Amino acid sequence: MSDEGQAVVAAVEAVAERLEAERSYLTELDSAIGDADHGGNMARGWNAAAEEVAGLNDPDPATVVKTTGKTLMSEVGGASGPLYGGSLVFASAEFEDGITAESAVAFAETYLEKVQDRGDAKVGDKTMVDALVPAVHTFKKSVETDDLPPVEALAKAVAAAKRGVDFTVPIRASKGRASYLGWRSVGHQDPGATSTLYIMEELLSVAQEQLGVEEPAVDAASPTVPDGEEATED
Amino acid sequence: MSDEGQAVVAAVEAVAERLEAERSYLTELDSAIGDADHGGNMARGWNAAAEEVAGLNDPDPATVVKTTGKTLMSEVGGASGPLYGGSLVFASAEFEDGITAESAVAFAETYLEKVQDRGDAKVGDKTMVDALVPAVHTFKKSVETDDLPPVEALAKAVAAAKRGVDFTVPIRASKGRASYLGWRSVGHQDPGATSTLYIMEELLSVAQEQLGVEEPAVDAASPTVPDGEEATED
Amino acid sequence: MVGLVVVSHSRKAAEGIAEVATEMGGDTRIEPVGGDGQGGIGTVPDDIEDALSAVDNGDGVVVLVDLGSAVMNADVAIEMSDADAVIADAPVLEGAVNAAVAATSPKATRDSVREQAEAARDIDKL
Amino acid sequence: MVGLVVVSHSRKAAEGIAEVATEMGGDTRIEPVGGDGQGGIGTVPDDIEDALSAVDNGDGVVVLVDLGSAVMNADVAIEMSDADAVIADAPVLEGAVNAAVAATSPKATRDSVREQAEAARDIDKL
Ligand SMILES: Nc1ncnc2c1ncn2[C@@H]1O[C@H](COP(=O)(O)OP(=O)(O)O)[C@@H](O)[C@H]1O
Ligand SMILES: Nc1ncnc2c1ncn2[C@@H]1O[C@H](COP(=O)(O)OP(=O)(O)O)[C@@H](O)[C@H]1O
Ligand SMILES: [Mg+2]
Ligand SMILES: [Mg+2]
Ligand SMILES: [Mg+2]
Ligand SMILES: [Mg+2]
Repeated sequence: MSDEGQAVVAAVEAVAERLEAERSYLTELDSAIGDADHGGNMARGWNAAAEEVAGLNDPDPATVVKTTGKTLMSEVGGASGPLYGGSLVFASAEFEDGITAESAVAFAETYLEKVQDRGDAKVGDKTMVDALVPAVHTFKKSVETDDLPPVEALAKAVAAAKRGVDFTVPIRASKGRASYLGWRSVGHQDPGATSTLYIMEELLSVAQEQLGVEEPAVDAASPTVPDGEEATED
Repeated sequence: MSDEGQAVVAAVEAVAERLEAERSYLTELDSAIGDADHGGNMARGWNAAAEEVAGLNDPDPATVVKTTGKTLMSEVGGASGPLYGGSLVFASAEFEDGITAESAVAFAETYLEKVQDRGDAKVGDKTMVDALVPAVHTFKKSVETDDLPPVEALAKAVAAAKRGVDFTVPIRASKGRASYLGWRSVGHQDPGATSTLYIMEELLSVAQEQLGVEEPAVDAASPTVPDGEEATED
Repeated sequence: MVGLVVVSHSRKAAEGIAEVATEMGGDTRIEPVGGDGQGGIGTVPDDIEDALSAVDNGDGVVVLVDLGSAVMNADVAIEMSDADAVIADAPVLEGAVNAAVAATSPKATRDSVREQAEAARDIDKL
Repeated sequence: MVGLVVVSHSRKAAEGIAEVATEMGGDTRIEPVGGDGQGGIGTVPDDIEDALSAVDNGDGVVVLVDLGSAVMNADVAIEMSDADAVIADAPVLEGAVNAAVAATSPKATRDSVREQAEAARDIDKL
């Protein structure tokens, strides 16, 4: 449990670093079709979350995810607050019995469900949902039908999310601030879909480190987290 | 011209005094079906107007009326500002060739027209229009059809306005803030109709002083304003 | 008495809207909430939840919101809160004024106040 | 570029609404105006006229208003002003946001901006 918890803490830290690095690019995207704050929202929120979870005492993964979500909800004053934050809090329950391939699929599905519940966006509305739906569908199919090891499944999900991000460019926004622009939103990439992709890329790279990329048939139900640097710092 | 101008200055002063005296009653009416500021709006506006017109140098009546209207427009931050103020400014042109029975009728009609133009209220909407319409109709008929002397015609108009004010009590408001209350506005007297009546009562009493109540066939076209106290102060 | 919460991305807007509404619904408890908590534009669910508690006295709360993410954060706050609160699908200022007046009715319920707020969509201003 | 004036009985509300709208329509000139000039609730035609002048650069001005007497005072101000201004029959905050975005369109005209403001009536928030 504790090792899994530390793995998730490491993931949150990696995400925070990445979003800090992408801060100005995300804001640039949001300035074209929104209010130019997505980079700040994400960087501020995830930095605060990384600090928060670093202070947790030997947390289990569900607690780390829940704490991250709660922090995002209070730190991010925009749509991405309730969407990322609220959905993480809600979906964190899926990890209460630990992280397995099965619970990871359940987490992904529950997370997506909550995002759609909250924001009422469908595929094609030019939002983070356009990245999430292909990612979650691909992850689920890769695990459940294709029997791929979790890290490989996640890699496929990341590629799917990337296609979703690209798909947001040529379409007109129907949800969120960008929808105010109507046709003028066509030709611009959605910031929330983009940040969703970045987060997934970081999850993948932490999973690769933690679970080992080479091992093809690694069983996520009993993760072989090494007593390495990332996993033991608190 | 100057005598007529001073008579109108005296009327503005009388109205200001009266509305100051009725300040709390008007506010009480407005607190039942509005935002409890009509007394303050009227007293503040007319006091400022009285000060303003007292400072005019030998003004003609149109200038006094216009100045009064402009002052109300800038001093009254509510519906009564544009309604009273804007309509006085607009109708003041009717007095450009002096005050006669004929120009007084034209003034009254133009004033009413502007109030209805601006506020889009009809009789029965529970506004100042309910006092104004009977008053203006009665004044016009008294002068033009019944050939009554102006002061008598004005007295009849005041009585008509009083009936209009009473009529506002049992009806439901369809314009102004009171309309937000819907059926709960029934049973309350409209503040703006009430202040309209008070203003007319003061006009009547100044007219009686200036033109002499007893003289039955006084010709308003060449008013016999005495060199009295009210008429000569500036 | 039904309470009101006015949520805007701008704290100033929320406060001003509450001012305008208070003029018309003197007794109605109206709590403005808004801003990202750092002086910027945004909404924070915890702050909305506090506002819900501040006006809740058991008769329900109607929430007025401005834009998309205020709706989502109000949703989150309502889920966390003990208050029996509902979001009105209404323009925020006009809905708040209507709701403030409606709440002063002795027969007011949470849903009658919400309905009146939503009727503000149909106000003709011209 | 079409300019915007936001008129509310509360100066705070007008300023806050302009803040929210500015976020979405970065370049659009938006002037908030409101209050009775004595720190209280109300609207004053002279102040509205000044606001019209402040945003007018010859391409027309769209005016957003809150309640009845703001409409009348905006009317008066427009009559006095040189600006080619028109009042939108729209909810004040939602209309201002829509108009701010619409005004940034290269093809925007006074009437297209007003139409977009008025379309804000039909926004579903839930
Ligand atoms: N209703 C919605 N459903 C799903 N995603 C949404 C919705 N509204 C906005 N988003 C996502 O949120 C992103 C913007 O987030 P952010 O800029 O942080 O918030 P805000 O728009 O409030 O400033 C958008 O790019 C979009 O992906
Ligand atoms: N549209 C309108 N047409 C005519 N009279 C109106 C209208 N709206 C309001 N009034 C009058 O204005 C009076 C209220 O004035 P006041 O209290 O000074 O302004 P506010 O309602 O803005 O606070 C009402 O009692 C009514 O007689
Ligand atoms: Mg944004
Ligand atoms: Mg934002
Ligand atoms: Mg009033
Ligand atoms: Mg008022």
